Amino acid sequence: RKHFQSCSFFMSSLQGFLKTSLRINFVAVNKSYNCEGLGLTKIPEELPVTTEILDFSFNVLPSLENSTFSELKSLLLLDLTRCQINWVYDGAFHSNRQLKTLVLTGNLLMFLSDTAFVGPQSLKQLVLTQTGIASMFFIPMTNLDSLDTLILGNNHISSLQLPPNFPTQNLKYLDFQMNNIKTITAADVSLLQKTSNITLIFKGNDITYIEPGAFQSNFYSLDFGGCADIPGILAGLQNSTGQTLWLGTFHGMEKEPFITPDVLQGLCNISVKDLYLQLRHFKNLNTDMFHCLTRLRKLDLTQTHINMLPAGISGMRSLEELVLNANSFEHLCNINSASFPSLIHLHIKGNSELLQLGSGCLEKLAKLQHLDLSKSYIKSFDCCKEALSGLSSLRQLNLSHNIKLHLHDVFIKDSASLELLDLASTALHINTSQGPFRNLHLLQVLNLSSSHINTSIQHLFQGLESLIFLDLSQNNFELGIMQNNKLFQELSNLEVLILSSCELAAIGNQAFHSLKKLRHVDLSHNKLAAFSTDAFSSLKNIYLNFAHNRIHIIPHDKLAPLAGHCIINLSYNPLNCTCSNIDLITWYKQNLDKIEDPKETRCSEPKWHSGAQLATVSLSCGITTGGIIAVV
Amino acid sequence: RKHFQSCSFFMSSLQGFLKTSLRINFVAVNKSYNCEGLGLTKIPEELPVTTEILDFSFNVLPSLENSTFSELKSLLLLDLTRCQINWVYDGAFHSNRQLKTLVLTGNLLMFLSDTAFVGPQSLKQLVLTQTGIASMFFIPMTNLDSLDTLILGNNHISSLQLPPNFPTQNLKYLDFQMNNIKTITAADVSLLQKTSNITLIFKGNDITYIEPGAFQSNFYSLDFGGCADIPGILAGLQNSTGQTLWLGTFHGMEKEPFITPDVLQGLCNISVKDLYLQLRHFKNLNTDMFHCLTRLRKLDLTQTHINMLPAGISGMRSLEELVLNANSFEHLCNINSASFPSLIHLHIKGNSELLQLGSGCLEKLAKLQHLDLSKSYIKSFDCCKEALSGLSSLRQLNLSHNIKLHLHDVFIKDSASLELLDLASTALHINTSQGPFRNLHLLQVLNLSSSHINTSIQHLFQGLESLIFLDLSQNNFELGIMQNNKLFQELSNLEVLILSSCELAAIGNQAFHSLKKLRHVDLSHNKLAAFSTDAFSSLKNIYLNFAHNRIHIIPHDKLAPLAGHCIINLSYNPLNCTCSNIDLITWYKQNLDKIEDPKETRCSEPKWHSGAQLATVSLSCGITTGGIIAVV
Amino acid sequence: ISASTEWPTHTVCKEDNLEIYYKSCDPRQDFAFSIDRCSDIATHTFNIRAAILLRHSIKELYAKLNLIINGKTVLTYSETLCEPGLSKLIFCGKKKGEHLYYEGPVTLGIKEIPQGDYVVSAELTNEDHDTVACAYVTVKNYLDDY
Amino acid sequence: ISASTEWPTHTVCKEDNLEIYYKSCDPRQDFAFSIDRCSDIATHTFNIRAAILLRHSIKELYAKLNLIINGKTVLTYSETLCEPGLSKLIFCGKKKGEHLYYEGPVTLGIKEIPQGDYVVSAELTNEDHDTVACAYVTVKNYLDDY
Ligand SMILES: [Cu+2]
Repeated sequence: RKHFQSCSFFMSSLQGFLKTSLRINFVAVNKSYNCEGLGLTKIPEELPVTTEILDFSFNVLPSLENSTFSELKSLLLLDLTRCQINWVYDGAFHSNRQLKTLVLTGNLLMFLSDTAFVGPQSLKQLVLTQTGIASMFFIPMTNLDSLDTLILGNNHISSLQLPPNFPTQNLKYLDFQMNNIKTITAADVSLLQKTSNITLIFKGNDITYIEPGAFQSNFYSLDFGGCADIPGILAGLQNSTGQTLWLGTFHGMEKEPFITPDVLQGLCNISVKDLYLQLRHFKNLNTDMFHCLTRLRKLDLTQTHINMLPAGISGMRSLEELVLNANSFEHLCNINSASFPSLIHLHIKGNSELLQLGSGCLEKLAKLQHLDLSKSYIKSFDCCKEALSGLSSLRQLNLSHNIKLHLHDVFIKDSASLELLDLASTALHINTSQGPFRNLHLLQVLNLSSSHINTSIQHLFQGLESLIFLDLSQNNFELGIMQNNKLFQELSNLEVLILSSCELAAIGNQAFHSLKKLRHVDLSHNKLAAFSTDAFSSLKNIYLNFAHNRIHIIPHDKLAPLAGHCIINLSYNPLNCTCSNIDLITWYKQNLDKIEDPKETRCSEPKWHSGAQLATVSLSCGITTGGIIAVV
Repeated sequence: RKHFQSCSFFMSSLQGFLKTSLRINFVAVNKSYNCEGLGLTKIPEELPVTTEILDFSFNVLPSLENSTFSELKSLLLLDLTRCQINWVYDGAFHSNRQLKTLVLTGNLLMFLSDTAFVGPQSLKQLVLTQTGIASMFFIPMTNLDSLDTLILGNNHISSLQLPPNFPTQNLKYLDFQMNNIKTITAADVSLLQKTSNITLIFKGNDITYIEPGAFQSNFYSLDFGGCADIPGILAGLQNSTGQTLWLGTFHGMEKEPFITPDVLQGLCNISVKDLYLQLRHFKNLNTDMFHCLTRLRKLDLTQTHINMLPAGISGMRSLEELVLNANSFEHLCNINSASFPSLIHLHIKGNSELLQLGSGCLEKLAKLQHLDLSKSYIKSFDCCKEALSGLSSLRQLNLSHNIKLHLHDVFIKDSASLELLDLASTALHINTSQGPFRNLHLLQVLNLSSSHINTSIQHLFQGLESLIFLDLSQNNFELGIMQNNKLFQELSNLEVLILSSCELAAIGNQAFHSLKKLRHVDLSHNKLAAFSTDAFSSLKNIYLNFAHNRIHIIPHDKLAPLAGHCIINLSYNPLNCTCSNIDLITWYKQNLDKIEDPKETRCSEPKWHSGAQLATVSLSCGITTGGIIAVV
Repeated sequence: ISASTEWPTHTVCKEDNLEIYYKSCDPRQDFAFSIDRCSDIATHTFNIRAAILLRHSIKELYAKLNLIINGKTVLTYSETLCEPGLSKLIFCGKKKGEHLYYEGPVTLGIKEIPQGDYVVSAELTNEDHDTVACAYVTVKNYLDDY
Repeated sequence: ISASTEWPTHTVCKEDNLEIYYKSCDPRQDFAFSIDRCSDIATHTFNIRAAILLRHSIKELYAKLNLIINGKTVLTYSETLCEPGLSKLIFCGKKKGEHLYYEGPVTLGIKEIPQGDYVVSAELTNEDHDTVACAYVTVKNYLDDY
């Protein structure tokens, strides 16, 4: 959405920027327009006939008639959120043959003509969230055969009875969240038997009865979030087959009975792969609770108020993913991980207690590839050789946002195939003679942001020859200087280096010369007075972020090498806009396509021009004996 | 509503007119303002602080804040229908201490602050029709203790559960029509036990279950219009007591089971006085059907698809009012009226078949005071001496909009106390030597509008010395002339005479001289060329309607007698606005307070002034030898 | 709100043998109406959608239809929908500002809809003779498959 | 829509010992909030009503509260309400244009609300750091009956 123009129809000045920006994933920029919240009462005539994406939300269009959008023949996506639309007359989208997505969220619809949706050759997504609909029959079904997504959330639908011509051919996603559906009969949803792999959202409906067999077809996902009567739902789902069943709940929901083994009994008659139970309360979590869960591939027990998984759970050989986030385990061994020998993913993020790692608690998890232990108050005085032993398949390890880890030797021993290690915001005390990561020859991503790491350890990155991404932001360097030292010497494959907020005041002339593949450097939020291009071995196709530094002037020789597809961010620097900086100003205006955030790239001097965007500055400089004369 | 100004704040010119008009029932005119549909986005500052009644409907006020109405400290009634109100913030009516009635119909309310209704000392009526309310808890109960009427129709309320502080002290009328209430439990409505004589409207809710005893309190009226499950409702009402029970239905409602005696069985356990069953279908209407109806005071069987009431119904001694409108009786005797000896009111209006009166079918109804036989295709060749014999208490008889009645002698024989007789739009063939109404010495109202009556019968109104109101509109007079004949001679008490649309071209000089009490004469829609005041014996306090005639000029001598509280309507006459009519124009402008409909009292001559309102015409006339000079 | 407001002409049906258009004749507002399947009109029950916003209350409601051929009214039909004592429709008694919506079957009182080119004017009025809704319906009907 | 839009100051409580006012600091819209009975604030659970119209989706939602005394932030509290994998509120995942409404009890995480004069700034932001709601709450609390 960010890339839309604010319903201004001249995009040329920004277009170049948008095209080359690394961050912006845009679609046909000059075919996308954003008119959000401009108080418009009709489609502006200036919008080109080629417009494909139009965000017209928060304007005023009480009636849609067949002339309303008749000029916009190329529309693919039309967002009419909160446009006070009450009346949709015949053929409102008659001319929009290409329309794929129509968003009508937040309009109190008083009438949809039988031909309201006639026109588009294949309308795929129809969003009718919060449109006051009380019955499915309010929606005319003519020309909806191509629909794959129908969103009906936050309405007043109390019966799931579907019109006989309800489009089932292509439907994959049907969202009824927060309606008033209390019972579902087989007859109501018999038409859905024609679909397969459909996702149905019933979140926020107080469902008290489902007729057994109502969902006999093969569903992809069913969401009963917040529904109180789990046994009733499971009884209704007997003999059905699907991928995902979401049975979690939310804060502030009334009537939350405890989950007992009885409550989950119905799962024995349902074939489902992934089960979500967030925020449910377990009572007496014993091995019986898992009796009907043995065929699961994924079990999500996020914030289910548990502090242990019982020993002796059997039969969970299919479980590949276990999510235990936001619970209150005191010791990692309390999850009794040996019961889940096939685990590939294990998440114990956001534990509410100080989580003791112990020793070898996970050692039976030889297939584990992803381990998330972030935000769990972990404090370890010898990490993590013994604590995380046996994880021979581990590829991604997240220990970020914990308290403190002391490293006395290699960080991890058995996990030579580790590709990602995140230690951000966890204090590291390194007390080794050799590099703590030296055995991680396959590591590609290392996040040490705000880890209080001692950057003067020369062998810190020893052995990391595969590293592509290194985040060192919010760490300090001695004297505020990035030396020409050997810190980065072995990182021959590094492409991205984040050094923002490191209090850097200066960078050695050859600081990054060993990083031959470097293409993205973030030096923002430092105290750099100079824009140093010398420090890099190559400036070809590089992204350099110097935002929020103290740069006044950039001489011509630093700018000249920035050829090809470079992107530079100089925003929030106290740039000088007098003739003493004529090199930068001239170069800048010739290279606007290389500039990120030109809106915040501003002058700070001279005083009378302070705050002006650099691109708007016109200087006329000539060299006199007395100095430089500027005509702004 | 008609008397509101259109949000124009200067009413003086019309005030006099309004004060004396007979037709307009106004309240404090200069305190009432109508700003309906003016597209206003705030309360106009020009509205005086004394404004008591404000119709501000169909304007635009998305947010009500404590400043919105703060100037209107005298408001009694505020109509905010369809003002796009979404947000009602704290103290929105804080300054409106006198406010009694607040109408918020058709605003999609997104928020009502807990202090939304704080301010008024005794808010009596709150109208929240179609405001999107899905729960009673959405309505803040603070400061609603004075409410007598709460209208919640056309919302999405599915539970009748009432907030614990729901105001019951003064509540008399609670309207839940067309919500989504399916079941009513005793706990839901236990708070309503504190009320007495309340009216509850559940029309248009598909109620399938009422917990027995839920309505044990003494209700005034319960409306379950359109509900399919009558036995279920009656079971829920057992042991309750009330005045009125409305169990009718409507066209187009699904699921309409037949009414059988079983369906009404539950009425034996309910004490109710008036029962309405409109549009229900009776199956095998036999005497059993009346088994539980014996205590009724009123029974309304409008359009219940019946063509007879069975003979032999017993025990209906309490029934005072029987409504049989819009059914298909072939003969008046088919209602077997003898079963209802206490009847005071009998309505057989709009019968779908030609209703034969027969002879003496109603003769047992000695207490009958009101008989309505209008619009029932009645044709009678000797009316109605025998047909309506025995009705010795009859006071009002409506035979209007039937086909044809032949009168050979007195119209009715036994009903000497008849006060009202309506024969409008029923052709009368009078073939009597004496007046057909001569025995109706107490008759006060006689409607002969469009009855093809022969007005040349001199003794037509013989004996009607009590007559106050006579409608002769849409009848013809010989040669189009109202003669100075003896037609009205005996009508010494007549106050109101309607002679509109009688094709009258002239009125005799003394036509109405015998009508000493005449105070309201409607001569509109005739062909009168002269405004004749001579015809009346007195012009004091008279209302004369000459609208839609052919009057060009009114000389001074016709106007001068119009003293005191007279009201004249001269609209839609081809008035001459040249100096030849200076008498009228001068008088008119001095007597604006006597003019009805000045907006349509317009000039037709001279051509260049055609269509101007008479009040706006300025003439300056002087008599010259050549004629009259006009300066317009 | 001026009487000169021109509402758009809406298309109800546009098929080979049958075209139906309408236009609101209420100066205050447009009128919303559609038919589910125009081919169903040949049978005498078909599904419609209709909605209006009430600018006046309808304690009483009177419908008046005129069949106009070549500018001449050849047939008039009127019906009382709401009156004191008989509310045929559940909507009877609704107030100013309420939104009325009907969606469902309609059964014509006549056996078939007339063939040819003609106009039907339809007006709903209330107890004060205010216009509640008003529409001119233009029909070109050459369906003959009954 | 200009940043200079000043929203009105709303009164939540105005009693002898307790006054609470707030003002929206979202330039796009006002913020709707009220408390059922101000006296209930002394207990630590009380009933509120709150509503906003979303101008941005809330796949993720972060709340940040600052306690400001004499213009200085003395306490900061933040909480994640919606994040991938944990949607604490049923509202999580709602989209631009939806209307959120909550009416019911609120339990304060703290034992009692601080006494004295102070300001609480509250801001909700989403996954893109857009402001979802923002309010400055001014409190004058001299209740001592716990
Ligand atoms: Cu009567």
